Amino acid sequence: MNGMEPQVIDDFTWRVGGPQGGGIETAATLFAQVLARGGWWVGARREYHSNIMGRHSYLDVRAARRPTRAFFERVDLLAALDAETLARHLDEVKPGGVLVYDPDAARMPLSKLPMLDGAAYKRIAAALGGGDPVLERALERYRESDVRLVSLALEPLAREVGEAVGADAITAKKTLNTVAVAASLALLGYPLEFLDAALADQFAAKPKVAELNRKVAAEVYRRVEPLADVALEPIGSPGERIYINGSHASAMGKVAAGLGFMSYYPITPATDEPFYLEAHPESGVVVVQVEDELAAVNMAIGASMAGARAALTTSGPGFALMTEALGFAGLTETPLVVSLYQRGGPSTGLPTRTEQGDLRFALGAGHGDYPRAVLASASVEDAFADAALAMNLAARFQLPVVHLMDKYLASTTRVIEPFDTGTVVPDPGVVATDAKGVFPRFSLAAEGGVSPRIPVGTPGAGYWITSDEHDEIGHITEDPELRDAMMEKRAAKIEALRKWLGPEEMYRTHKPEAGTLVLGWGSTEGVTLEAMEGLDMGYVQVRFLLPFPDLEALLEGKRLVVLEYNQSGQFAHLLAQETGRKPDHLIVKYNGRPMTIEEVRAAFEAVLSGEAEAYTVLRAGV
Amino acid sequence: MNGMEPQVIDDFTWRVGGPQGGGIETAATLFAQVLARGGWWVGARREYHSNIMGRHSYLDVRAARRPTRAFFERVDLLAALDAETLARHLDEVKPGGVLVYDPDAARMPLSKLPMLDGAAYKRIAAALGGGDPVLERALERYRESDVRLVSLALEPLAREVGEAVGADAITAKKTLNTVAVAASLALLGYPLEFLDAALADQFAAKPKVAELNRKVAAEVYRRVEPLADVALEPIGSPGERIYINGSHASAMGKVAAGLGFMSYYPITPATDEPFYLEAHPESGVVVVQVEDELAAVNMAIGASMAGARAALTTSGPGFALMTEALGFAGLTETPLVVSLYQRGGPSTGLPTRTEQGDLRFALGAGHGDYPRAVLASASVEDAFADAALAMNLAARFQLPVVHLMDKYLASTTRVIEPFDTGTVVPDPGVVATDAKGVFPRFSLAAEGGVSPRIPVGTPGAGYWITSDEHDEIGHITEDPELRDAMMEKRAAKIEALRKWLGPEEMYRTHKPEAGTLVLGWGSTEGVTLEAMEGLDMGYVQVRFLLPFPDLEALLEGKRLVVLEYNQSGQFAHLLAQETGRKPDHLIVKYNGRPMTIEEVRAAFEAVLSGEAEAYTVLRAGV
Amino acid sequence: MELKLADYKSDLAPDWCPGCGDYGILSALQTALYKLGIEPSRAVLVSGIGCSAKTVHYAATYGIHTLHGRPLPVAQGVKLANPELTVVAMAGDGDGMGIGAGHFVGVGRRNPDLLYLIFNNEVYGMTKGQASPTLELGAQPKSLARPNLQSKVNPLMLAFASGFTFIARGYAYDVKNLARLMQQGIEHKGLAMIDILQPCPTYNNLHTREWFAPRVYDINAEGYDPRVPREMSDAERAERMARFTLKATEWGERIPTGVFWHADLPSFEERLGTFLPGYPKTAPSTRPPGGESERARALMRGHRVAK
Amino acid sequence: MELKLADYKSDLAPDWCPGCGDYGILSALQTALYKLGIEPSRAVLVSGIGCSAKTVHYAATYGIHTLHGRPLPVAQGVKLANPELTVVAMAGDGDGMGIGAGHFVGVGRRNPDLLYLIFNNEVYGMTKGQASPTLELGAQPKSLARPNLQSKVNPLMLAFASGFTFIARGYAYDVKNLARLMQQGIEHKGLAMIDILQPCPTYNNLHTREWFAPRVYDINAEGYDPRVPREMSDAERAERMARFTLKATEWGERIPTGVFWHADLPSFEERLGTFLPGYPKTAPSTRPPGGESERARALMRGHRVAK
Ligand SMILES: Cc1ncc(C[n+]2csc(CCOP(=O)(O)OP(=O)(O)O)c2C)c(N)n1
Ligand SMILES: Cc1ncc(C[n+]2csc(CCOP(=O)(O)OP(=O)(O)O)c2C)c(N)n1
Ligand code: SF4
Ligand code: SF4
Ligand SMILES: [Mg+2]
Ligand SMILES: [Mg+2]
Repeated sequence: MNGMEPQVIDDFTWRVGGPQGGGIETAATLFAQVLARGGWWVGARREYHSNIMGRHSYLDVRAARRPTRAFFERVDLLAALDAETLARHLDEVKPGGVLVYDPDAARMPLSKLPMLDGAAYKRIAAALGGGDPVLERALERYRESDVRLVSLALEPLAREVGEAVGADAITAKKTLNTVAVAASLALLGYPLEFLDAALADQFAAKPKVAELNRKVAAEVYRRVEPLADVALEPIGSPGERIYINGSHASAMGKVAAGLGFMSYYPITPATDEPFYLEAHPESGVVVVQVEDELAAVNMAIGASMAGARAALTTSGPGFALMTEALGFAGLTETPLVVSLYQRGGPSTGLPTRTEQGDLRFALGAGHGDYPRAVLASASVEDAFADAALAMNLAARFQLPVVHLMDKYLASTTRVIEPFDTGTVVPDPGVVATDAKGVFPRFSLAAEGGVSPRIPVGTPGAGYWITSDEHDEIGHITEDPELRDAMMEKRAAKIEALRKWLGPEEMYRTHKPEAGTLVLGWGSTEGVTLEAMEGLDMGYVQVRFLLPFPDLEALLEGKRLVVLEYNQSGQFAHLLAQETGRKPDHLIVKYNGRPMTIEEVRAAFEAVLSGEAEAYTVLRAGV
Repeated sequence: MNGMEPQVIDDFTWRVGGPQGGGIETAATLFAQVLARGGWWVGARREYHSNIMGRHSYLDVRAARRPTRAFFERVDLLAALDAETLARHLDEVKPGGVLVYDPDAARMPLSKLPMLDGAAYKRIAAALGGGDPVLERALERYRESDVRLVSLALEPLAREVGEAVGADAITAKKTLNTVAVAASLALLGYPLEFLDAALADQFAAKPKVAELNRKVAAEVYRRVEPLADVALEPIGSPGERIYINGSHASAMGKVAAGLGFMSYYPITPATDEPFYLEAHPESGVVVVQVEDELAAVNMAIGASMAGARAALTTSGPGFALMTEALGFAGLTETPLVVSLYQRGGPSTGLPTRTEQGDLRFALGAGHGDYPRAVLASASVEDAFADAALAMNLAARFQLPVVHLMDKYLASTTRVIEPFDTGTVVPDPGVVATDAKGVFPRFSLAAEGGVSPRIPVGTPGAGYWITSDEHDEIGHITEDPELRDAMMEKRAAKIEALRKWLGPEEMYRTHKPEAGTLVLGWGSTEGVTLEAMEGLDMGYVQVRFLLPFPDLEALLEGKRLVVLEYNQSGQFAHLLAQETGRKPDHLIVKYNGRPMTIEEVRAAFEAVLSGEAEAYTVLRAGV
Repeated sequence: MELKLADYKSDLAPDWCPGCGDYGILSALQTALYKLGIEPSRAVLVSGIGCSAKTVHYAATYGIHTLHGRPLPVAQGVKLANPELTVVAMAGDGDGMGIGAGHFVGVGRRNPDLLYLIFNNEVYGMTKGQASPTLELGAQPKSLARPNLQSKVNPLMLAFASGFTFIARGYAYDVKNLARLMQQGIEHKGLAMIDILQPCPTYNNLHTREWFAPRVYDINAEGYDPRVPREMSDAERAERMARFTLKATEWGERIPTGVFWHADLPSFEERLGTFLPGYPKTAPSTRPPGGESERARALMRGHRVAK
Repeated sequence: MELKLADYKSDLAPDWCPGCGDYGILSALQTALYKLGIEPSRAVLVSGIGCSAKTVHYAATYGIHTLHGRPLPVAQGVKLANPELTVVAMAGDGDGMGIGAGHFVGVGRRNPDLLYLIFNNEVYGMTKGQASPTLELGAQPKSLARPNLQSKVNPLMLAFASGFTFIARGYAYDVKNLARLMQQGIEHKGLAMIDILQPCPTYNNLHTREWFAPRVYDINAEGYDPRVPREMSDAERAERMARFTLKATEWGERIPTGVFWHADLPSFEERLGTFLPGYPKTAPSTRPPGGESERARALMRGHRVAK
């Protein structure tokens, strides 16, 4: 954004930072909607502490002329709604980028920031030259990095403008988000009409609030001078596009595949799915909040046994409580889908940060051998398709399916083309139509291990289900031969499932002819593809972790790089187990922050230049 | 046992079968004690249904001139205490062996056996020529297999003999076990005095009962004619030897290493350990039966945080409920030992049968990456040593240790030399001695990842513990750099532990120079070593599954055979992951019954002769 | 075709110990279903793990033998998916009041239309006679290595605290009355629990059939009226609660059985119906297939960038 | 050196929302410990997961912030390992009455010498305001998408059914009385629970400080005597239970606080002592090291083939 001629913008990232609970999320949604309405492909990601109010949080909204799925380390405009934001994002604005800040905040000494933890304090103080630096020093630092400083006291502005258009002081203060967005857009020269429309929409249920915010926006536009050299313009019409995050996409995919029942116990970041369905009775889903995850999983199993399509969402701690019942579903051949939203572990860990640390756990969850499938989504689009596929696999093969998601996918919202719901057809599975009397629910005459099924309660018939080993009608057996036969029948599902899927569903590739192949799973795909643009590298996204695709031929003779969000390289271990190949380079991240395009690019370049170690840890992020 | 000259016996197996709850266990213990007192090396294994009373159960007592750890498929003498035993063990007596049976039982039709399940009924009926065979047909079958039939109506004998020595009818009936043992020993010509002494001991607390049983034994001896051609003689004195199963050995090992606290929730076959300690307050262990496994594990963690050495025992279903807390122990660096008694899975599965199906689960239990150790015991001797080692590892490296046991080890009792308790020294771990004020419990200045420790409640100091990521004094942090540092500190323990152990502790070998190496873990060692006697094969017992020993050099250029008790080859997968080597032959068993020496021998011979498939399932067992 | 009592019996012979109270409970349950004329295929019995849990295999209905402690969640899942079914959940005292106690409290808050049976033998039968949560402090049945260190919990009191709307106690060997209680429990629209005194001759040598026989009596026969109206004055409420608490905690020379509490509160299915259009008719297992795509599209409309 | 109230405060600033009831609870707890003169390093605070759970970080004692639902088991482990310590367990209402309800019942049967605090804000604060088990049927705080479908459970009644020997209720903003209740709870030899009414201004817009203020009153000040003697006649027992039940279920225009039940029963530590030689003196964390080998050998003697 240097030079005086307004630069044509292809790709722009706006960041807003402030205290958790202060409304910056609303601001980001608004900003995203405004750009989306102007035809931009928008993505927004959210970082926040495990805290309800007060701790530092920020969101990035990236708008580009083409769809994107990852984020840059450095942003184009940072709107700092409080002093802590000023202090924390010192090196996060691009040279030539813009910092919008409150001059009052800059007058604070670092030690006066009420929510800054010791580690951050120490680091920032050191970065600002030691002592207890006043945040003016932060401004200098930004300036040194060639960041343009725009002093705008947003809170006073909100009060002033609000009152100017007739609101009382308290109401006026509540328009801060609108003011922040309006000011940013005004600086960037983006037309008011889009903001106006977005506000009307956002507050559709409260016309008075809408009116006030629109007035405030207009007034801010009047007051804030656009930057001379930047011009963020609308680039088209959004058409049918939708703006959606991974959680909602996953919920929608399940509904499209016939979801009827979801029991849940609240947990971050998995609760968004059931909460969303609860708020939308038109989904037709019976959603029940229960006493714990043990109840959740067993209730869903009961519903599934009675013929409902049942699914759960949870994250690591809750999943841990579900493992016993997963084996129960496996042994009793009960369809069940668990969307496992991975977050920073181990234990409670970093509950609001992202990770891919639950793969090993998911693969081995439950004692004993039983068939199950594990797949991982890479994107919002995948979340929809995979959730539906998981439901259908569970129904067709009568087994539990673990659908891996993560916090990054859950809380990243993107503009995309609408899902083609027509492509999803709920799979009825193998159903017995003429069941009468005692029914061999676990018949050994089972193609691909799948015995025809009727739900419990089917009139005129009957059978038993037990968590013990059992005979064909479901009574307990300890007979060694029958035991072997049942184990073998169940195990047969895995090969049947693999055949039914075909390799196309199990992985996808991008430039597989390259000599260096990056392998990834889950949400690393977006950042990898963008980071490797123009490099002589190919990519393999492994969609199914269990069963694992047959990759040996594909990987033969290649240099292999694995990229994942966990310390030990859980996928790398799986790869070694399944293919005998250890990756030449393992690139991991486990600080809970999403990988940035820059750091992944740099890691790839190091691989190509021969400078990379066998094990590289990425550490970017605020 | 053919020919008329009494044969010198080196190795003898006695089997007693009857209804669960009918006292056959007491009979087997008695038989074992009697032989042990005569200097024999005895081992006894137990098979039983998940049922309290009535279903079929049997025990094998093997006596040999040298210590043994496995069992044969075919026995030398089968004492059938009921008709079902007659029917179920058709092919289980050696040619030339002896069947002791009740002629009344032989008159029953198969369909009249009240507890015979459908699968067994069908199979036995077919084996006996179809229809509803009367059990005389079973006798023919034994006869055809060259089994000598000894018709002895044991129940009437007990009644008769009991009354003859002055007991009333009901009391007399209770001596059935003594009668069965006495009759067997009389047949074999083993001296009465040993039985007499064993009875005095067994009923030491009840002199009257002892008196009656001793009289009964003497009377049975008087009445039962010895077999002319068999002579089972005492071979020496037992000296200091003990007779002990895996559960008690494991408990003892923990006590030797300082166990102070064990919370438990009952589960087969893991409860024997806490129940044993509960019955022995002299162990000094606080044993608490709690409401579920969630309580058990968290209570033990609490006790450990307060400075007690704490351990748990459980099996698959209970372990599933402990996984969340394992991660908690891992993250909070709390010493904890879980002895996981594997049994037939998945789910409730085959709760009283053996399996090694929980390895994958144990390795991946808990979300996120955290350090832990997993080791597996092969024998009663190991159970003691490993339990103690696990306690010390947990204390030294401040992490959870999973100690894998199984049902076979738990319920197999052997005569062994006493444990050298002097070899076990409770490891105090790294203790801070001068803690005052706020204490950096999670100090990053930690050699091998181990920060010096003081228990909570240490006077004059204080710190916090949290399941969230934390700083050095235990407050929550989400700081990316501190997070990375803490993850790295914890991860460092694994290499430190590996170094501390050294390769000798991590695996042991037997004839490693052979071209074909069998790899096993846990309780397969005994049967493998015996089955491969005289074959050109070597053996590697992998004691530590995590960290995994460095075996690549050892395995280089060898033909590899893996033997384990689970369907999918969980250890074989681990081997591939860790060494890149897939076994050439995987031999598995999952019908819940222990591997027999004969079937393992046959499988090995097939490997050596080139006839073996890549995957072989062993199916022996009643 | 007329249903016969035999139609409720499966082909499998029970493998309980001789004299076990479970025989009586099984028989009462079959009788209750038969008397109510419930089609066996429209009944689902759901148990946990334990001796008690084997019950479901001996009835010719649908039977689900779940995990230890989990019959209640599974039973609720069945019922909410298909509210047309008669669902009876059952648990041993260890299963229900120990490992499953959290679900006991949880289900009480929902009041689904279920009958829940507690097989109260004061021991963990299946795992060889350890103390169950209903065993008295200091008691030492023969299978215990030391006197019980924990106090007992009273299922009636816990059910009351948890919000159960029908609370009763039966005795395993009084099959006739127990069957009658079960009938009432099934007919009750909401959550019913019966605490069943169940002798375990193998492990519980303290509270045997002989011990119980002279003690148990029927409170309803003695005039105790368990019905609680929806609306009550403070004084009425006080009186009812006091009466309940007193009877529920009586234990010794006299042991009360019968219905202790019978209240009226909307069932969970009714509560769901206030919110989910058409439920229970539109319950997931009873509604006709189809419309999935339309439902997904309806959700999607809310996400349009330009509405 | 004389202990000051400030000695119970850690250096960390709370990150609760402005106006949160948790501030009052923290302050009452620090006051109670201070008033009792308990050395900070001899006190261990144990919490679960939730807004409430952060409390332990703000006190300068030992603090253990466990897993969601598990403060009680961890606290019991600490106490049984080292009975000399003062242990206070605390849980949010979701933590304690939802996912942790099984442990609530379990601990009641043991009566260990602990104080247990329930932070009752009727919502799941930490996960953004879902209904907690203490939220009334039909209530719809602003964070709920639909009215609450589940009935509430009353911690006092559940504690009573579970066997707690000291049962009280406090109000987060009446710090003085709350501190007094905590003092009594800590002094009580056995298991004490305080149900603490805790406004959550962020998510619970129904039961706010303003709503509570005119309603809460102190039953003890009004003459209610909670003490229950060990031995009682049937009539006395009847009267006590009835009185308790009535007060415990009062809720509306008047909301009772204070001590509701104060009974006397051997603590779990005492019970263990009847059986484990020398306990609590020989508790695993307080006994001198050594003797392990001898203890193992003592066990081994029982296994000798020839005794
Ligand atoms: C998670 C888990 N823990 C423990 C067990 C072991 N177990 C099986 S039955 C049982 C107790 C049975 O007692 P109860 O519920 O009273 O039933 P009863 O046998 O007395 O009828 C236990 C602890 C299990 N199956 N699963
Ligand atoms: C096993 C598990 N399930 C779910 C969660 C997510 N979780 C964290 S706090 C919380 C609820 C907090 O509510 P409450 O206990 O009432 O405490 P409050 O925040 O209201 O003080 C939940 C469900 C978790 N951490 N662990
Ligand atoms: S152990 Fe007890 S409860 Fe179990 S079957 Fe036998 S008598 Fe019945
Ligand atoms: S959300 Fe509620 S309980 Fe949590 S800190 Fe805020 S006000 Fe307190
Ligand atoms: Mg029981
Ligand atoms: Mg709460």
